[in-house]
Amino acid sequence: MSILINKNTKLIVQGITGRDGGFHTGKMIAYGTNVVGGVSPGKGGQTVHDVPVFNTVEDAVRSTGANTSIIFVPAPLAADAILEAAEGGVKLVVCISEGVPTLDMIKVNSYLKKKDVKLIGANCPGLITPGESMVGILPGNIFSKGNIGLMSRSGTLTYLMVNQLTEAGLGQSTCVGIGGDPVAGLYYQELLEMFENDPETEAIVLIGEIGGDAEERAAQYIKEHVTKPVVAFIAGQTAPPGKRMGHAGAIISSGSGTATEKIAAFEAVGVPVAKLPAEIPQLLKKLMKK
Amino acid sequence: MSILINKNTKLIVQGITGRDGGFHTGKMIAYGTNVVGGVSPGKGGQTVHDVPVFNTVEDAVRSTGANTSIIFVPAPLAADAILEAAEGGVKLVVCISEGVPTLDMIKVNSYLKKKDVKLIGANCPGLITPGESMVGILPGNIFSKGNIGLMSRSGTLTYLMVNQLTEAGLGQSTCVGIGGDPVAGLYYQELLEMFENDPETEAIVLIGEIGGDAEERAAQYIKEHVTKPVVAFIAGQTAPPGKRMGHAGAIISSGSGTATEKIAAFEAVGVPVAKLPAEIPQLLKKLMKK
Amino acid sequence: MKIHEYQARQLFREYGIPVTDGILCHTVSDVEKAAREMNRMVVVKAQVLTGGRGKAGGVKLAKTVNDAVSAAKQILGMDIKGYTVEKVLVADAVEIQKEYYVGMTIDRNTKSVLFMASSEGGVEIEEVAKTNPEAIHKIPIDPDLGMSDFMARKIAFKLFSDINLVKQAADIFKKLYKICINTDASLVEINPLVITNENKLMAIDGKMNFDDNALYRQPEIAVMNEPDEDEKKELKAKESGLSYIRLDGNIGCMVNGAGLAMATMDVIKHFGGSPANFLDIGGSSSPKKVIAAMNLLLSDKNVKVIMINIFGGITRCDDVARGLITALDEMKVDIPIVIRLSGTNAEEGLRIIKEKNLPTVKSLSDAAQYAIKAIS
Amino acid sequence: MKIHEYQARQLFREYGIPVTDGILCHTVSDVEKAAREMNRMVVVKAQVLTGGRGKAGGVKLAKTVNDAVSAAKQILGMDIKGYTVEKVLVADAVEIQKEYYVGMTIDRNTKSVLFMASSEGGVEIEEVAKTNPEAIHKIPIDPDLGMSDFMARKIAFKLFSDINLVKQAADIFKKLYKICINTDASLVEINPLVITNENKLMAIDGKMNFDDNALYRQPEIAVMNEPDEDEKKELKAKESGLSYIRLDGNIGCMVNGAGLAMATMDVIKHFGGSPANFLDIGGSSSPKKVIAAMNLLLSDKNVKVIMINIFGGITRCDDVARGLITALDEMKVDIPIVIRLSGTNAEEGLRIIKEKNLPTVKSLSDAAQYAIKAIS
Repeated sequence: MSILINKNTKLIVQGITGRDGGFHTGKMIAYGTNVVGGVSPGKGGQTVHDVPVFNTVEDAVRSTGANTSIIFVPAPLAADAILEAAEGGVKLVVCISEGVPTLDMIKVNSYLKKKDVKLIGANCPGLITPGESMVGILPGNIFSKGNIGLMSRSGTLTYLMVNQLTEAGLGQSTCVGIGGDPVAGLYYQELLEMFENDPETEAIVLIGEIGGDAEERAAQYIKEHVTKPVVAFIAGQTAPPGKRMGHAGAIISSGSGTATEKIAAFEAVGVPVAKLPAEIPQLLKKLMKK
Repeated sequence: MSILINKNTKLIVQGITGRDGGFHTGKMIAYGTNVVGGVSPGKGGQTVHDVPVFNTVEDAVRSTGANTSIIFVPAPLAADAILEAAEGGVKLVVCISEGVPTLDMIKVNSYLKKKDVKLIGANCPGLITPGESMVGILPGNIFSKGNIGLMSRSGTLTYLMVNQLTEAGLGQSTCVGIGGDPVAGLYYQELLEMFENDPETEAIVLIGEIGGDAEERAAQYIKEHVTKPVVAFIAGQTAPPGKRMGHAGAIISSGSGTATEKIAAFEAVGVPVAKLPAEIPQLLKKLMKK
Repeated sequence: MKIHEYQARQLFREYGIPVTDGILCHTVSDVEKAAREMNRMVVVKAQVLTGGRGKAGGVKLAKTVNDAVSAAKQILGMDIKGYTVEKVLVADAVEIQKEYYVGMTIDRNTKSVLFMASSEGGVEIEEVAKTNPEAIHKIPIDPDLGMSDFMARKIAFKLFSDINLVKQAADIFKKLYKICINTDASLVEINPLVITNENKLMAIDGKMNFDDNALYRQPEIAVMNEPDEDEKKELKAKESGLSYIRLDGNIGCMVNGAGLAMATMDVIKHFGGSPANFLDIGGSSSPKKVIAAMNLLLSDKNVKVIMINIFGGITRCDDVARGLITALDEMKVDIPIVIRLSGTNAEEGLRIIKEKNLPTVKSLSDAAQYAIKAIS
Repeated sequence: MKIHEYQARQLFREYGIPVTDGILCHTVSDVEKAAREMNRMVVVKAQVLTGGRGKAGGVKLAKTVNDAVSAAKQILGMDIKGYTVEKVLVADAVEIQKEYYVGMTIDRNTKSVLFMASSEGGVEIEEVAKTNPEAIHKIPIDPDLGMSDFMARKIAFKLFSDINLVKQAADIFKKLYKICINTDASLVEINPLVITNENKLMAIDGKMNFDDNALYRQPEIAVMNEPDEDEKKELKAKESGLSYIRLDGNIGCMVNGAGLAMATMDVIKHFGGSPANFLDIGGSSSPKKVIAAMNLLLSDKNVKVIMINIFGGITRCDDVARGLITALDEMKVDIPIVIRLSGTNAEEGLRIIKEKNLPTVKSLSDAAQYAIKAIS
């Protein structure tokens, strides 16, 4: 097993005729993801990488039975694309687009809740269940099948971590990039619950960063609900207050959201926090031996 | 048992310091309804009929543990009052106010669904579980405890029917005035389901009128899901098309919503329709004997 | 409340929906002037608050000014389903590739605004609904989202495949929804919406109804009301707290409650009589209201007998009876009356009325039969 | 993006929130003129994009014109937390009965706009949050309802009991929410909101931040931006697709990815070094971007060594290496560089770089230690 995506994932690509959408559709197909269709208004009837293109998500879902959508449209159109996906009948939406306004994401999340549709992102690299399905822009080659569940607010930092895990012989069940925006879809708590319930996942890596209090909430959730070993890393210990560190959500506001607070929260509930990214594999191995 | 309200109903009255709110609070208390509080912004701390008044529904619910609210505010303020009730924590809202704009009711229903709160009305006389609780402006004295469930879009016509039932020795489990507006809260289908599941209800009276296709949908629902005897009456067989017959929802539009169609729909599924109001008791007795 | 086509077009234009040009005319000479000014093929269209104008001959194409004048002569003053044509719209007659139907109404079932679109435009949509219901796409609009971009596009793709037309249509749909929400409309229709020879979408005809309950917050809509004689009477009754609708029969009815009023009419009909009106006097026992109601009934020359049907609920029958007596004492009524009371304190009420030698009956059926007999 | 108090007040006024009068001044003589014109007690307030102006002496009460002039002399040119005061607001000093705090921010957890209100106004709300968190009411606003009447009233009742004040407050809350939504604000604060001696509520100070991601649709907000020198550099970097923030250290960093860039800074710190900046060059291997990034680093005189940290994902390390080489070939760099590549095709990338005799290391820790050693 795994979480969110697997061999049964049937994916459509919204924005498939765009530069990024087309490129990553090729990469996802090459990885083995079952990409069943694409959506691009007015381009219905065309094909991209032999994948049929539809005018609307509704058409695509009806024709292909898709259950998941990935979004590669410009940020001003992203919220509408997510809504279309949710209304169109998919159950999981992954939004890669960067720069979506926060109020758009608030509206979107309210609608998704009503429709019982899950969202990853926006501003995220997507997710992967190694060997089964990749829905995102991740470098598939660095992942390996195994029992570590991973969730992260960042992209390349995650790849670095995964690369280390793979090199250390620690394969992954599912790796999820939850994105760097302040208001996003699924977050630590929901994913922790899924990993806890996933028989294939034996240990969990949580990669956080400055801004907000999601890590503190995750720590509390772990204390109350998670029995599997968890290790964490928090980026941004040297970030100055009041500045957005690249990600829209990575900002220390009014003295809260600091790395120090987050690290303390994890340590208080017995979750070891790596001081250097390189320490993650050995911390995991130590915990999993117990 | 009964549906929606019973001895455990703890009622607050929104608009209790108004003329109608005050008057009917007295009537409800006299009937035996457990009226625990009232709401009137700026009048918090006062009392009406010895019932404490609060500034907000939140305050009232926190102080009294109320689970139901009845609304007597002017129509332009009614939607906001319903939203406040739902947000404030009650589980059933009964809106008496007449003349609430339809688009307000659409917004309200969407919010209530999200909050899982039930609404009766607007523009309705409320409901009663004889001998236990009356939440509305109904003349309590004409009702008697028994096993007939009744639902109706009208007020005085309902009283006439109930009077006949009581005189014929047919007491009622619960009687619900669902209101005369085109977009209302709970409707035939939901109530049929509740009466079907209520052990105390043995037969059901459904009083409909022209406008919309709720009666046709109810007929379909009865066919598929209701095992208890149902008898119906439809008002407005002589109503001209295109005219609103008093109730905002009682209008034959573009030739649909006629009494003839509704009667046909019921008869097609074996639900007898009374030609005159006076026939209802004998129809019921005939069916209940079977 | 309903408005005329020319008023709906005005609203469409305000919201940026493309409509053909048109000039409202009240006289034949107005029409001549308008046709001359427009200087091209026009359509002369009766402005009445009812459907089926085309079938009734109320819409005529005019190639020349003379044609327009003779069309105006035929249409002005014409009777369409009981409405006299007092004004016509002289509108640009554009060349049309294809006609569509687009509309919005309130869906009681999904509790939302229902968007309707069909490729079968230009004909009465009720006809399409009967003969080819699948040709009408019906989409409930989520009130929290409104007409989102994707939804407007999705509906547009159901009618068009050319992306240029899809974009025009989606834009129109979003504006139509906006009108609907901003004006508290209960019905909006563009029928037909057409593709012109220049591949532009255009509204050729428009229809709008509004939620009477929301008129208090729509002053700009409320002033558009142009009630006919019967409607003026209904509005006047409303000011006295009465809900009144005139019908063609001869038994005047006075009832408390709308459902009971309808049922009363039905019972009269059941026994072979014919109600002269729907009249709901509401829950009060005020003599003032009864007097207003009696005056309303007596002002209708068709009314030959008055049947009063009251159910005493919270308002007790004895109170109602006293109100009735007070009212009847103050006015001269020279046609028969029959009174029926039931419910709370009915017996006392009946006693009070009997004291005044007014005929009372106990059941609704009896009352109807009494009234019918009184005039036969 | 942040705006000044005087700009926030302007927005408040546009939306009908009562604010005290004020005149923006750039010079002492401006202040003299303004104080004379206002002809009553005023407050001279430094306009800088940081909090704690009061504590720093940037806000002074002036009873006379002379007082105002001497306040202006002290405040203009003052340094507050690294910001030089270039303008002051001369504002009406109203008499105050009591101060409140009202604000809105984005709540990541409930995914909604969070309304905050407190009777502990006039002081820094962060302080209240620490010492008396219960004194701050926090209410998430349902995005589908917005700030409904009942919610505005309910919050107002948490601060006030007098219905007159409740009504004023509810009206202000509704307007504040409207500003927040209409302008894509990420933070709005009125601190303090006061009751004047005339029992009127009034905003005395205002603070607003906006969502940078939404500025594209907020042209009227975007033009209000008044970036300082560092922010100008950040904005310029953004135009080249770089995310850059200047810091105080001496090790210039160039990294692909925001999280990795932060982690790189952290590792440098861990080994005792000090990063000169945050710099995320994104996912591309374009030499142009690398050149822009190098120029950015070299323009900072504090930078003594450059540490490049790239993780090859979809973009392969050999491509990135070629981009780097092309870029470095075109420019003269006279400070040490250390390059660290890993991920897809890392070995080939390292080979290419080594050919050019540039120092490479394999691990992030090694890179940090190398850079620190190079400048010690």
